Amino acid sequence: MSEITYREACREAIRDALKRDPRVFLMGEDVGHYGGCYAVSKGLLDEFGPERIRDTPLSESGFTGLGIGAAMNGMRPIVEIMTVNFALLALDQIVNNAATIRHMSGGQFGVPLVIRMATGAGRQLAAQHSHSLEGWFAHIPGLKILAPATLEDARGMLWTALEDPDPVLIFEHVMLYGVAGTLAADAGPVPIDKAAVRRPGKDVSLITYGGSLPKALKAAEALAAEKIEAEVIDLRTLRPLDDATIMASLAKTRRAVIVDEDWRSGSLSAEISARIMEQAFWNLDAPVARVCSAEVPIPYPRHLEEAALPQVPAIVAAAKQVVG
Amino acid sequence: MSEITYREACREAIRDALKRDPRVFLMGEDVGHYGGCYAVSKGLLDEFGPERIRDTPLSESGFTGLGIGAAMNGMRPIVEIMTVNFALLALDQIVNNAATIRHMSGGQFGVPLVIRMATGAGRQLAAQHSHSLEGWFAHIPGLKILAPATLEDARGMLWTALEDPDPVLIFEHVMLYGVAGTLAADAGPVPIDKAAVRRPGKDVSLITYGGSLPKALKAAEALAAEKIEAEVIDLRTLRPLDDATIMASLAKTRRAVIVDEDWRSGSLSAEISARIMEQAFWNLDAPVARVCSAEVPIPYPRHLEEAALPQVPAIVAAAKQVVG
Amino acid sequence: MSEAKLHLTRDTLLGLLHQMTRVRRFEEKCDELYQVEKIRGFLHLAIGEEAISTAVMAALTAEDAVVATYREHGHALVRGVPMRAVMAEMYGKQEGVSRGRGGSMHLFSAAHRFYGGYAIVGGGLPLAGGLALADKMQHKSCVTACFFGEGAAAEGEFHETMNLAALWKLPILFVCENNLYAMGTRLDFSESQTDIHAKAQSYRMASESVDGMDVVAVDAAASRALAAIRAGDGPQFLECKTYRFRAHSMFDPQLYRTKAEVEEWKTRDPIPRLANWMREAGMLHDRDAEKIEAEVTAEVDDAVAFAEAGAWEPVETLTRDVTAEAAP
Amino acid sequence: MSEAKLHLTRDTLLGLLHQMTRVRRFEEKCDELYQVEKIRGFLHLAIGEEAISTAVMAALTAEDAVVATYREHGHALVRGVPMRAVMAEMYGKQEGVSRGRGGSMHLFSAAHRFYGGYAIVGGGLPLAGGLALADKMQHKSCVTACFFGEGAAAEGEFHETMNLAALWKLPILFVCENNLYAMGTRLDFSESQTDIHAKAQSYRMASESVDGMDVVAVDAAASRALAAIRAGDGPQFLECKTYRFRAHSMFDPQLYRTKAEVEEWKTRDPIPRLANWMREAGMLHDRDAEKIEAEVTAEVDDAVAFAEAGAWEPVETLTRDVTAEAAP
Ligand SMILES: Cc1ncc(C[n+]2csc(CCOP(=O)(O)OP(=O)(O)O)c2C)c(N)n1
Ligand SMILES: Cc1ncc(C[n+]2csc(CCOP(=O)(O)OP(=O)(O)O)c2C)c(N)n1
Ligand SMILES: [Mg+2]
Ligand SMILES: [Mg+2]
Repeated sequence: MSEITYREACREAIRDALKRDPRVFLMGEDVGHYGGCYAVSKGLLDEFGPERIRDTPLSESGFTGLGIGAAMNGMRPIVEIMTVNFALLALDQIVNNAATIRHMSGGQFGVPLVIRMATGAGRQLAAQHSHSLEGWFAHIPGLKILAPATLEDARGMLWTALEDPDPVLIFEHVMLYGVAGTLAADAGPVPIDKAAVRRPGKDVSLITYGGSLPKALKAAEALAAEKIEAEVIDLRTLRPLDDATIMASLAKTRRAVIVDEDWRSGSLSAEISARIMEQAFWNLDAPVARVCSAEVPIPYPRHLEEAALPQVPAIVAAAKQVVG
Repeated sequence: MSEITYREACREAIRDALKRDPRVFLMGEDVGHYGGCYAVSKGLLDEFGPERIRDTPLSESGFTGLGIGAAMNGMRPIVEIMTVNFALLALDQIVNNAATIRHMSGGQFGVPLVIRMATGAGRQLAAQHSHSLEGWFAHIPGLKILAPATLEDARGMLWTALEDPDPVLIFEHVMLYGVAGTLAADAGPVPIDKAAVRRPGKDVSLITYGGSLPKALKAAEALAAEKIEAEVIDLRTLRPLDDATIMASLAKTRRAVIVDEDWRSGSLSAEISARIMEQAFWNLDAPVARVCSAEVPIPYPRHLEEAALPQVPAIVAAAKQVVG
Repeated sequence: MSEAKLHLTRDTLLGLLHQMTRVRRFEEKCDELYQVEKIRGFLHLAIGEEAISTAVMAALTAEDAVVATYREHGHALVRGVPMRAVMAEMYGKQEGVSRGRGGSMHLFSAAHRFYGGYAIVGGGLPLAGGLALADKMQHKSCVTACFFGEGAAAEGEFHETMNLAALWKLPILFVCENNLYAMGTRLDFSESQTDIHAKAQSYRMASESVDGMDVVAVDAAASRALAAIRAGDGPQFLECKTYRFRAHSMFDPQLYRTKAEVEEWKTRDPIPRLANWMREAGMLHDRDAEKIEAEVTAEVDDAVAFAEAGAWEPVETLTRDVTAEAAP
Repeated sequence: MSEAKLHLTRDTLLGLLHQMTRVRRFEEKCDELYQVEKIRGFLHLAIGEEAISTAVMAALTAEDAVVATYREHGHALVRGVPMRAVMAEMYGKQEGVSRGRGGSMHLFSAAHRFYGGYAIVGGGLPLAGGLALADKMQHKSCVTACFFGEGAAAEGEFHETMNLAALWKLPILFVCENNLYAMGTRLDFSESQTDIHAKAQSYRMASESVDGMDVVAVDAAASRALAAIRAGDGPQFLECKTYRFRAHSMFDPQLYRTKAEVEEWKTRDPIPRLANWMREAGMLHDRDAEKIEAEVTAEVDDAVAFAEAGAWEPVETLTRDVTAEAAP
């Protein structure tokens, strides 16, 4: 076991991939000389050199597309996009190319590309740097969407993603980078097709992922103090969703609250609610509730940013309401 | 009353706006000399000249951004993006700028811009030209999203949209352009904040919009033959959603099927299902069902394209299942 | 015709003529088949522009890679993708090169390193850059040829790819098929700088403009550019001036140009131009021309028969090839 | 210093010195306030680069429009946005120029036609083009000045806007603040053509490169460019070579450049440079310098006090200004 931060776990995952597989390289803005916008790739340029740690110009569509082509031609690129808001500049490449090529080519070509990016709010970066659009990407057939919320997953998901023959997007919540904990020295790959029960419980299911997991766990603690045993589910993979784990939990708890930092309307929380409707309606003792972000471009001041995002008291309140 | 197609209704709406308001101009690829990719703007260049019917280079982000700036500075631009897939190239401008500027500026600036685009499948245009991403846009606070499904709406929504102080996106389904019908000679503006009941019924609500409305109406007819009275709701405006009309219908029918040509996971249909869960759970006699597109980049051959999209028999079957 | 031709053998020239004729007759047949609704969706013919794909493909090796647009029948055919599989794709049949899933705009062939036809204007460029990057990182000596229309030069993705390719000295040949119109938009309505090849200077990339109606001139220019790339000089840009004789697609009333302009350009048709020159030089005789036509007719007829006899993909397979069968 | 200065009056020069000093002291104060967590989020200081915004604003009229980036404190201040409202915005207070919603990166002021600071690199350019288009269509004679860093030149949106502006002869002045680094990426790691102003040729746009550490040189170049735009010559491109003395933002250990390089550039600091030259020319005396410093100190202190005294927006108003109150 070693003491490590989420940021370091991400870095170790990349180092490890670079050492294990000569086809792997990291490409993105400021991943090299700067050391990574969120310092994830600090030190890697010195260790692996500029061929494999490639600083790119500010050209999100360009270098994401280069990643697609390189993936189609024998390499295993890791493309880093600094922040999900900037990924909008690369959406044509991701949605129209990466996600379609296997199908359009009748299965002849695949795009074994990994794209990592930071997501989420909490650092007072305001309306052009704070959004959570991973649910958007989870809408697109042909993509796989991951949201590591723990050190194990930050360390282990990249490995599995790089072995996947299809494009995988990994969303790292900006508020997780600093989270510290212990990780087994031999921590290795983890599956990327299963949700995880992070805390068992029988009264209500709190379904969440990414940066909201710590909040859901805190809420579960608070609820426990009030004798409500919440089960906390970490989705881990947002596409494809692991319906089985969700429905198994619902079969037990018969009640659910979904916590999603994305804007409420049309967020992933809606899809989960709809699936519960379809697959577990007759088991429900109460309507599924959602705790999401207010529908506002994230404002700068701390008090407004906090008010815009899902917070522990709101989760607790929603759970109590659902439990009735 | 005059005999008119949906395409002509769109054109008349633009003509009318150009005549009524000198601040209005139309800008996009091939809107002028070519006459519009789907012939919507045919003849307008001759009538209004190249200052107001502006052919642009292939620069979706560029000319959409120009539309934003022009809207902030006294004009009322109508930007045409040929097809929703190409709009991915302009998402930075739409999501990071148009949707945020009012908020970021503390209310000092607004973006009274209208963006029109074609959406949907049915013309065998395959994986890069056939998608329905209007539900994606409906996720973004700051935008209004319209989906005219009738001649009246094709004719009247643009008027109201141009009077709106905020960015409005209008999605025209490619299979509707050729639909013909009659329209009152004095057809004018219509509200853009209300859904419409297109066919009343008491047994099940078919909730849909845009290109799927004709299919839902056909399904309702088929159901009527089996003594099931379906109420057909045309959402018309996808953001903000008119919850009241939906819930009023549910209060009556207690059962719903949502028909949405978008890929199922994370489509607007999920949001509607989640809202029904939240607002009408105790009224429901059966879980809300969804009929959506298969999760596949739309394939070229007709039989596969048809199989991928919501079709009348599937809607009928879902309704019968829900009615039980 | 250009001087370079004098260095080409009669066989080579006959080969070029044969390829251009194949492409022409194939597309003429597609036009017919569209009228009878055997082919659907968007169909973009490159009739008039055959010299470019023919010449560039002739200059490439089998190890090189190709990226094309939605107007790519000729590129696929000359690259060696069997006409049968291309025609079956036009029909949307299972035997099509992309199992029928792609259709006219999305021909792919892994066996020919034909990385596909892309229908988002400009969208193929970054991806082509990535193919070249991978080849370079793997120390392979092959080149990626990336075709696009002059309309693509206005897109941001053009700019980003040009810079990345030049910055990283990628082995890529940019081939701009400048047919003066992007759908109905004439070049001077879309570019403040209408000399497309001059844009390469912004990236310190070597560039050349060539008569795209002269197959031999294109061949010579492409060969020069490829030699430079293989010598490690980095990417090269080739602008080929051409014209499409037909509509942009099947839904185009061509309001934006005059018949006279089209007729004028038809006098430069690359096929008769090469044929006539060869005749004058005594390199083409009636029987050669007849032989080519006969071979091509037989090939096209065979391809149509093959496509007609092909099978539809079972509806049950609708969602195959969205992701790979076996994931980790 | 450039010859042009000789034509400027002492008052004008004092004004430029005053403005640059205001901006410098304001930003130094912001740095302090960041350390004590009064200001949060990203904070990008332009210390060292003040000459550019100061000079260009001096050359604009009140009718002109301005679009800037996330590194725009100076642009807002010199444009005339009151320091109080800017500082309150840095705090996120209701009295801030954007009601506190935007913060450091999103200063807006309708009253000053200051159309905002944008934090997506390149994202302000198309929008600036639109402002200019609207002015042109409304037959106004004003110009839009659009500021951006050299890093933005790699983005597709730069390319698309440059072409559209030149194609439609829009009244826009592109001001590239070339400080040699985009975050930690040195220009030659991001551009194959490092002469940024040379890129304007691709669009047939007039361009000039100027010493951005010389406020008078920038003023002269901007005035020339603005005159050309007002004369109907279409957009103009001005590259200003400069350097930022501080980190990119508050989270930057500056691993990518040497201290020596920074020190070397500090010798060209535009503020002492102008001051020294004025002193030598007998146009600046100790009491003038002291007066400027005293005024600026008072203004900054007053702004801080104003911001400190400001109110937080009530949480109940969280979703205001997402859409307008009254829609049709
Ligand atoms: C991003 C994008 N915008 C618009 C279109 C619609 N479109 C298809 S082809 C075309 C014209 C392209 O012109 P050019 O690049 O010159 O190629 P050509 O068709 O002349 O071969 C347009 C506008 C598209 N496919 N992709
Ligand atoms: C599209 C986009 N990509 C990345 C970033 C992150 N980022 C912010 S500033 C910056 C560097 C920009 O450099 P430059 O344009 O030269 O301006 P400077 O900061 O030097 O003034 C980067 C990469 C961003 N804000 N937007
Ligand atoms: Mg063209
Ligand atoms: Mg810079």
